Amino acid sequence: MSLTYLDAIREAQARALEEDPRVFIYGQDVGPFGGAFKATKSLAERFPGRVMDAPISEDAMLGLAVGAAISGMRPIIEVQFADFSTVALNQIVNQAATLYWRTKVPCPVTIRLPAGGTSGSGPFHSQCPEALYAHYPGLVVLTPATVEDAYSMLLEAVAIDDPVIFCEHKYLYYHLKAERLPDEAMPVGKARIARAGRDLTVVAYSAMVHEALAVADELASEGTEIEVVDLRSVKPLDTDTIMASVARTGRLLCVGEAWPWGGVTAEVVARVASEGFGLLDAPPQRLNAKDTPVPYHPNLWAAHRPTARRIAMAARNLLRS
Amino acid sequence: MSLTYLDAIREAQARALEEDPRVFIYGQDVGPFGGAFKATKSLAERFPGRVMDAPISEDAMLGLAVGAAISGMRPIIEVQFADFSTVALNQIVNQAATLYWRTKVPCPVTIRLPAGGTSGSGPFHSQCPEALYAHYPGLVVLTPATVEDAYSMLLEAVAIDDPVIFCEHKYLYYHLKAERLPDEAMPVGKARIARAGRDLTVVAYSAMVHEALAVADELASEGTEIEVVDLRSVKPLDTDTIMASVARTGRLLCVGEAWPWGGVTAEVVARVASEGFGLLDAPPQRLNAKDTPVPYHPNLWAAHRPTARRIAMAARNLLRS
Amino acid sequence: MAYRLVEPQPKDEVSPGKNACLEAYRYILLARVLDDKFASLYRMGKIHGGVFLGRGQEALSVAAGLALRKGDVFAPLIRDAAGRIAFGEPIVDAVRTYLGSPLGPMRARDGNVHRGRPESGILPMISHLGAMISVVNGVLLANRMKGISGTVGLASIGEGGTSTGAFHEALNQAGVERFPLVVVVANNGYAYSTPNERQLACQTLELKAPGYGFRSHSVDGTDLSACLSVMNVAASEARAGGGPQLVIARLLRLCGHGEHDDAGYVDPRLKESTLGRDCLKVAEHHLMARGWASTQDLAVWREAAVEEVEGVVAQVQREDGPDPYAEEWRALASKHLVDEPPITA
Amino acid sequence: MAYRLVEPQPKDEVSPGKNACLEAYRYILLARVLDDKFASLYRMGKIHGGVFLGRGQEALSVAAGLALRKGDVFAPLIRDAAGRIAFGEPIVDAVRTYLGSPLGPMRARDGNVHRGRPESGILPMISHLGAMISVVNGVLLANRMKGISGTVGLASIGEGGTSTGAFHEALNQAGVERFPLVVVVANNGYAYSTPNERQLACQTLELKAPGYGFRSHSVDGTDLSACLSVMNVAASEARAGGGPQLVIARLLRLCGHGEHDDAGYVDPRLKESTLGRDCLKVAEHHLMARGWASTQDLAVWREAAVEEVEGVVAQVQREDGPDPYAEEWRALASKHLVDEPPITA
Ligand SMILES: Cc1ncc(C[n+]2csc(CCOP(=O)(O)OP(=O)(O)O)c2C)c(N)n1
Ligand SMILES: Cc1ncc(C[n+]2csc(CCOP(=O)(O)OP(=O)(O)O)c2C)c(N)n1
Ligand SMILES: [Mg+2]
Ligand SMILES: [Mg+2]
Repeated sequence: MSLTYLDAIREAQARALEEDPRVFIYGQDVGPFGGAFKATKSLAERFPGRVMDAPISEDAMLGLAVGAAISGMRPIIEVQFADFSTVALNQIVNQAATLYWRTKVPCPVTIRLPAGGTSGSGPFHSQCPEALYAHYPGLVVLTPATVEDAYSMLLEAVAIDDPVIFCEHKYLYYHLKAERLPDEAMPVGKARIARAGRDLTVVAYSAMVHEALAVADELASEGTEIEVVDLRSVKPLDTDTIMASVARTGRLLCVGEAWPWGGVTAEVVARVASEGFGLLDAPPQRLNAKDTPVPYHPNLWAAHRPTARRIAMAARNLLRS
Repeated sequence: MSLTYLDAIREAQARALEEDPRVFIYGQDVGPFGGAFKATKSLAERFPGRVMDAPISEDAMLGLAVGAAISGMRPIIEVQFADFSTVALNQIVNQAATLYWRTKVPCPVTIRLPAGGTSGSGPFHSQCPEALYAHYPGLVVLTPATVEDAYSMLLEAVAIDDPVIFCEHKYLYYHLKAERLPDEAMPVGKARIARAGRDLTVVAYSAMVHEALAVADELASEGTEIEVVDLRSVKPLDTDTIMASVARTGRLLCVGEAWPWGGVTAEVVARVASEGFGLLDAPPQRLNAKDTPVPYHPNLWAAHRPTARRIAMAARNLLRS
Repeated sequence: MAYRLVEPQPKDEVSPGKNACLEAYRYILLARVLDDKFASLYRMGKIHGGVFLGRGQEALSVAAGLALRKGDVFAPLIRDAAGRIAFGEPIVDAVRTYLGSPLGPMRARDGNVHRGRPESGILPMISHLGAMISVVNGVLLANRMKGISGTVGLASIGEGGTSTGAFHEALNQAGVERFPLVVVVANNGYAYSTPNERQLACQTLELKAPGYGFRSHSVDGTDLSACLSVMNVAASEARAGGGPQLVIARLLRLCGHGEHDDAGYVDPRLKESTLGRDCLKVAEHHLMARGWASTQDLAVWREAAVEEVEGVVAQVQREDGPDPYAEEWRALASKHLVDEPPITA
Repeated sequence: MAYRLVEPQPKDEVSPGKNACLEAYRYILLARVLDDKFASLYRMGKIHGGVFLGRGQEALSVAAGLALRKGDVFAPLIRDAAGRIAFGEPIVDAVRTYLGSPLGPMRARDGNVHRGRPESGILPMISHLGAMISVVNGVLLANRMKGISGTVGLASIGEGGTSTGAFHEALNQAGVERFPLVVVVANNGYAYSTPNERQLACQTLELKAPGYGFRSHSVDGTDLSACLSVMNVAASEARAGGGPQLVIARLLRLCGHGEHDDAGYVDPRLKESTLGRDCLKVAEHHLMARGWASTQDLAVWREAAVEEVEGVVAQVQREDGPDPYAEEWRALASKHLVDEPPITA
């Protein structure tokens, strides 16, 4: 058996539905059709009445999820593309994210956002929303990079008593495979050393972890050891693991697929600079997408986002400094 | 004559309407009533047909602005409170902010967002939206801290060929006064040295500039010279001015009223760490609001946001390190 | 061009009897006295932030609250002091929220009308208009999935709030799911200062109902007795499986948008019309005309209401304000997932 | 319970004559041939991303495009190849956008149906459904403020898109302003896979019109002649100051949501009903029945369309792709305000 990242997401949902009667799924085309990406394929049939098609009403989808969560349910909302969550932002950041703080009533809503760029998808089907949500108090923001994490973190997301933004990367849907699903997993909130190394820490998350790993491979052949930290969750951010890695390597490059102003790379670099200044042997660096919408054409797309080639360039520069 | 920050905003709009027939104002209650804060008082009367009440439809308000801008107009949109712009986010970041990049057609829309905390306003009338918008490509994000800037930057915003997010701080509306409006002004995109000093750079914007200035006063009496940089615009960010200041002082504290994850303080600290690492004599520091919604009660509110007292504490710590 | 809506005759509305009217009247009275007290505290500078009253809209609000039962869910809006009381919200909740007592349901974190107790079926409003309706839908869905039947959800909104995308999406969602939802629109002619003609293009708000598969009801919001019957019919229909219901009331708010506002923009002709009647006075007149209450009764009841309100206010004023140092400053229920950012305020 | 809408008889629709029908037919044909070509390029792996066709919806779309004049503004949606051509969009714009040519209107930055030329009155859609309608309103407001009269705006949308908050806000806004806006809803029974009963609760979409102060029109979207007359009436009414118009068409899409989708969810009974007719075939039948075209004419015209499309595709395929190094990577018109972040990709 070989499972993709997408299969893992489906299996996690199946298991959540199976094990917890409070779980249901709501989103456009998630019912009999199984979702635009088939992440809910056959679930409507297996779990009658618990996997429901929604109208094209993202605001109401999320509002309904909050109401159901208030009543003790554990909704999973699929937004067809992360980019469309902009029209649900208000319910997410002002309704769901503030509920516990205002009322002590927990708001366990899992919001699945198929995110990230794939070639040919263009400005409105490629966005990386993690920074948007992480900035607001009251949300947990997850960015799984592996098949195993897609599975275990989604299961954990459903169990968490707070609203969770689950950024699943569309590029990884079919590109990643694993032999089987994990029985055990690192808890949400802990970053993972995806590869150990002593010369340079590359902090990445989601699809960029794989670009970083490719660079580590490449530079290993040149005798340089790169340590790759996979953040897994961008909020909370596991500063300890990052700092411990920088303590070992003295050098930090943080890579994100999102836009350059603010966001994960700014937060990581700022924290390391503030709290781990003395650990740094060279200026910490960031690599982000360019500050334009995500372009449609593969040539432009490949130049817009960080790639292994550019990460390698940045890494070599940093190693020289 | 003595003019408040709010007066400056009204006068800037009056002048823009006066001088440019393409300018109009659209927003809830901005017409005969003059707006929830009276920022458009008497303008509907002075400029018939050009200052129009909108229905409670922020998405459509912003969509309309884009259409009008496409047709060569220069709309000013007043969103009643910045917090309500969450329901207009999509039109702002996906429609307005991408238009020029997609089509070469400029999109000169000025979006006025009464922002920031005032005591007793609570979670939904106090938010600081600058990071939300600065993260997206295609927007200019302004955060005037003075009466003069409120005036000149709003006038410039209307003249800019791109969508401008104009974050006007509600706390400053009545608290700030100036003798007269400026004839000349620093251009948008340039930060201002609000007070010169050689021991520590405090970077701030909007209402926090005044807290920082108070601290500079206080610490001056102890013999410490704080340089206060008023960012004025958070996107573009005037890295040069910040860096030049840090080069003088060797120490950086960045203060923001917004939430701690990401945002202006992360961006400023990350840039200085990356590009000005060698200038720093101590770890750069940040001070933000707490990571919860903005509380209602004055006691809680005052503890939630950075205040002069806490900035002074952070500054003293940093001066010792 | 004119549209006319042809729909089957509604079920006969039953005129509410003496007890129902008296109960409703006393809630209205209490809400009015409470609101007046908030207004006076506001003028004395004793309230942080704004004060938003329901004056003139209490008959409608109380009828909404009374149409609900335990187990139902209610999403009140800014002018619903009366409905809240009728549904069981103790007035101390309102007072503590306005005065910022940490003992209140919002623990001084949120204020004024932004209060509720989800566990008791009162959803605490966020300010964004329209946003609460789909939340009510979610509670109704949960009930359905849990096999709980016979409950209804009720959401209040002003005519201005009907212009929001959130309103539209939520009504359509309720229509598709045939939720037992009652949406009560108080058309008081203005959204803050904005008159109907800058807000709406429908000839009457009832015309919105068919677009969502809702049944519509109209009522004179100044007439308590009418409000009680219509709200009752609407809630009963929803409860009985008749699908979602839209109640449109005409009335005026007899105060500013908030207490900072003198409402100088309100057309004097509206104030002089029957819409400008004070529902409290209309109700009193009705009670007396029927012989259900005497002038003396009214005076005694008002006295009791004043005493109750003054007592609660006095008590809450003795309560300590919140202690920022005792605050946890944590927005997540999951303690172990709290992000630990560098220094904050 | 049933609602019935009683509205004054519409103006007599004038049946379109020979020339109008022939012109419209040839645009439909061109759009169909173009769409077929995109489908085939997609299958050959020559297109980046998805392909979204208008098959079965061309009669409605072409009628929309033809109802417009120079100076009007059009916000087409995903199934509007025919309307775009009729309104004057050269097919090379479509081909360049699909193939990612930097010479196209979107310069390879955006693709497939996300194209337009605002300066020529074709607004380039963003994907978020409903979001273009208020943009059309803005153009109409600008026209009004500039004293330009007699222009109309037209926005397309699917029945699924009517569930968005953006749709609601924009229609209400147009109603309040009485903009000369025509909103055309293609009710093809499905939004992606979601059938009407999970999308809508109104008995018919026409019932939404009165809630916004719109005049409504109904049309069989498979009948070109009917589409031409109805769209003409709607646009003329708007143009003449009759306020905003809502056109509801019933039809089916005779393809998947995109070319990746086999549309296995479509109810076979719908396909077999008259809604399942191919509007192209219906139009051909009509032309021949009237003696306005012969089988041979049809063959010649198809040949011409194929030649045109093949020629343009061949030409665009010779064009170079975009050069990322020549890109400015700048989202602002104001060069001097571009933020300069540290290293990016
Ligand atoms: C989305 C949104 N936009 C703006 C506001 C600001 N606002 C608060 S109340 C109000 C007027 C509401 O009018 P209406 O719905 O008619 O209720 P009423 O005050 O008349 O009872 C406005 C514009 C808001 N709360 N939410
Ligand atoms: C706000 C938003 N949510 C979701 C989508 C994804 N989406 C694209 S097309 C579509 C279905 C549209 O259905 P309909 O409006 O009926 O048009 P049709 O495809 O049938 O022509 C969906 C859900 C979107 N584009 N925008
Ligand atoms: Mg109102
Ligand atoms: Mg459809």
